[in-house]
Amino acid sequence: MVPGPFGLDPVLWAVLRLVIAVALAAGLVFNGALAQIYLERKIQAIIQDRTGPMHTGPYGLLQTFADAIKLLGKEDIRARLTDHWFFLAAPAIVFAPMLASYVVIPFAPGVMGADLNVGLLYLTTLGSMTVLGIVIAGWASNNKYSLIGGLRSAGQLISYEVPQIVSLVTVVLVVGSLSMTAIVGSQPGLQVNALIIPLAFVTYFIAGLAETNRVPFDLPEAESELVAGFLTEYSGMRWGLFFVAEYGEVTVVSSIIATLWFGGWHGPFTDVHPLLGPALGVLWFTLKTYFFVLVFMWIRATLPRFRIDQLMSFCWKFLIPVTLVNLLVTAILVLAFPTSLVPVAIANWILLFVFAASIPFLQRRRLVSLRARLAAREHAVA
Amino acid sequence: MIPLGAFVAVSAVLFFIGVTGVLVRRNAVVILMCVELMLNATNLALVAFSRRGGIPDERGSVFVVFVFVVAAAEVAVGLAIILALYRNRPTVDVDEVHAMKG
Amino acid sequence: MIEAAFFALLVIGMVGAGAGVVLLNRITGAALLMAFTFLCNAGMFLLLGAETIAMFQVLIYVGAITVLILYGVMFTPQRDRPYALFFQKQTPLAALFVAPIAIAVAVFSFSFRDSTAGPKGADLAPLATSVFRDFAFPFEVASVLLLAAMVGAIVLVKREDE
Amino acid sequence: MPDYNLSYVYVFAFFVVGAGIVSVMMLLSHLLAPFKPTREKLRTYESGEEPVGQAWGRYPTHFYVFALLFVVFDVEVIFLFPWAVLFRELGWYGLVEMAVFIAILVVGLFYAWKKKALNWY
Repeated sequence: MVPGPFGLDPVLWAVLRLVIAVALAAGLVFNGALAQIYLERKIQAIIQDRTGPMHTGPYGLLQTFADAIKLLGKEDIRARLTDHWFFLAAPAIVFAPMLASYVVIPFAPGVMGADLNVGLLYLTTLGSMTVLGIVIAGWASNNKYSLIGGLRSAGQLISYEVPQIVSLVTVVLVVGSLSMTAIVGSQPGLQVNALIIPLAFVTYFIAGLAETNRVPFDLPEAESELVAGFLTEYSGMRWGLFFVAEYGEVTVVSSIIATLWFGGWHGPFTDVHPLLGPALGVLWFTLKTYFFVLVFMWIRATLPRFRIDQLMSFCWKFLIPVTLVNLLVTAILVLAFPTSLVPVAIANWILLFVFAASIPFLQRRRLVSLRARLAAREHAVA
Repeated sequence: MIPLGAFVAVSAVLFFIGVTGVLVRRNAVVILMCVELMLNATNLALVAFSRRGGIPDERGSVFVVFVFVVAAAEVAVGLAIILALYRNRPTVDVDEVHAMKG
Repeated sequence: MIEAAFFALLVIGMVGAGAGVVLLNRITGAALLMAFTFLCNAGMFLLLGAETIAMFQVLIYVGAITVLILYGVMFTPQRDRPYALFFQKQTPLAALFVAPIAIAVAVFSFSFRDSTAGPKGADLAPLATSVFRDFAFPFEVASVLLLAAMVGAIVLVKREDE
Repeated sequence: MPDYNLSYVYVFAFFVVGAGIVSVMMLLSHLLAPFKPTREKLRTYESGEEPVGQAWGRYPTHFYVFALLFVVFDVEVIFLFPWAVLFRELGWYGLVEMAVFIAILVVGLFYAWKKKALNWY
């Protein structure tokens, strides 16, 4: 038992710390969702040369609060043909693992729920549970759009989970630990993992976009073909919970990126004062995380959506082989040069450039084969 | 500290729930679920003995990892068979499927 | 004390949900309860101090196998069957055979005693050394098994018209 | 930092609170929101068309192929994590083992590719 601050009783402190951690995480999820919805609308507006929400409060700041209250007051409709068990369980199955991810997110030294020995494995495990909720939601609605949206979404989530996890394993390979604190500790100063294994970062980022159903991978919610995908039959607060969970998921993925590749809480002035240091650490960590949240939003405003077959073949025929090759190359170099990470970094940067350069080439090949197929079909018709 | 016997007893109860399910249910998918329950029960017993048994030994846990592999392969192939059967005749009732009866 | 409370919760969850899988007519409910049983089993592993195995349990069973089974549930819809038709005809006979063995085994399992060696630490490192040193050959065979399962299932599922 | 043995109490508490938040939100919405069901409201939404039949029916099983491949690669992952952590101790021997393992699975991926099972139609 660890004695608490201000001479608190250890047992009391253990309980109190748990309550504080849970309350903080829940508050963070809901405030984060509110803030991110506002940010998302504003950033989209700025990029598209509009003003965005302006009327409720100064600069429309209270708009999302108004929306949240409206959601609570909306009628909760459950269509007659839905499957009762699944329909009820789906929001909880998506929401609870997302909240539980916050246990291991390292905000600053000592400022985290619990430093599990298998922290990273724990995060991937929780990520894999989301699929269940989405399949269940899609199927329970008994709606053709929902079902296809749910199936597509499941296909997408399970496919992109493989490159995502392999990218994480590449980091574990270099760092040699699954504990989030140890991973942050291994990147002092400017020696961040993003410089050592950039290709793993890029592949994780792409897979993370797909895992959180963000543009350009938001096919389950492709409104032009599927109305709202698996969310079609959901209304009111049930829908709101899915939405909150999605934004929470984005924050979790961004904070994983910040922790694993960008040094987590490390930043200038963190060792000036025993109390001020952790506070600054939290600040640096939040800034890094929100930078990636903003990048997600920027991408949403910029890129068009993939088609489902492109999405799946991109994952299985390109991303997974690339991540596996990257893993093996990194492993060989780490073993061959046990004292220095420079060869790993050089190889990874080269691989990254090859990766980026091969995409236009692959696109051209794809286009050529597509044209050939079209020509053959026209020939057959004529 | 929970005694080892309690874990093994829970594992036994779960195993026999699975056995009962396999014996009494008609739906092939549910039978597959019950097989999974049985595998889970064995996993629990293996881990319990590996962590707390007479001579603690990590090899019990290694066995569990291989059980995961076998379970994944088994579900994949089992469901593929069920789907193939269902395509020929839309039923998953094991009492009605006599296709293998030569 | 806190351990005993968690153990009791997990036992209730596991046995209750397991019984639900067998007894529920509604197959979607059975699938959900099966996933819940898997989660409770992961909790049991945590109580035993095997955290890596617990994570693998959730990753494989809840994240992958449950999804597969849900696909099976979705692709083989059944018209609503009367409750009488959901058990096999030989149910009483099966129950008669299983019940005595189950009770005997459950009572017998209480006779196992803990080892006198103290609690052990994390299980990831010994697990990895065991798998990659002592069980190198089974490990490679596992990959062949997975390959066989993959090929076989693809052949079974693939439509003939392509 | 608290006692390590208490870590998983946090995990449990977060799960319970997550489920609790969902229930409380549903309850709040139940108390605040109006509830006036009509026949039209409870009908499945299909862009204003009359829905024909149920959505539950037979579905093309090729969705299943992706789930299958995923399960196989997920099983690979449970070996990758311990290997990556103990990678330096296991040395070249472990690396060769893992390379062979991955190679055999990639053969399966390649088979699916050639069988056109990776196409989503």
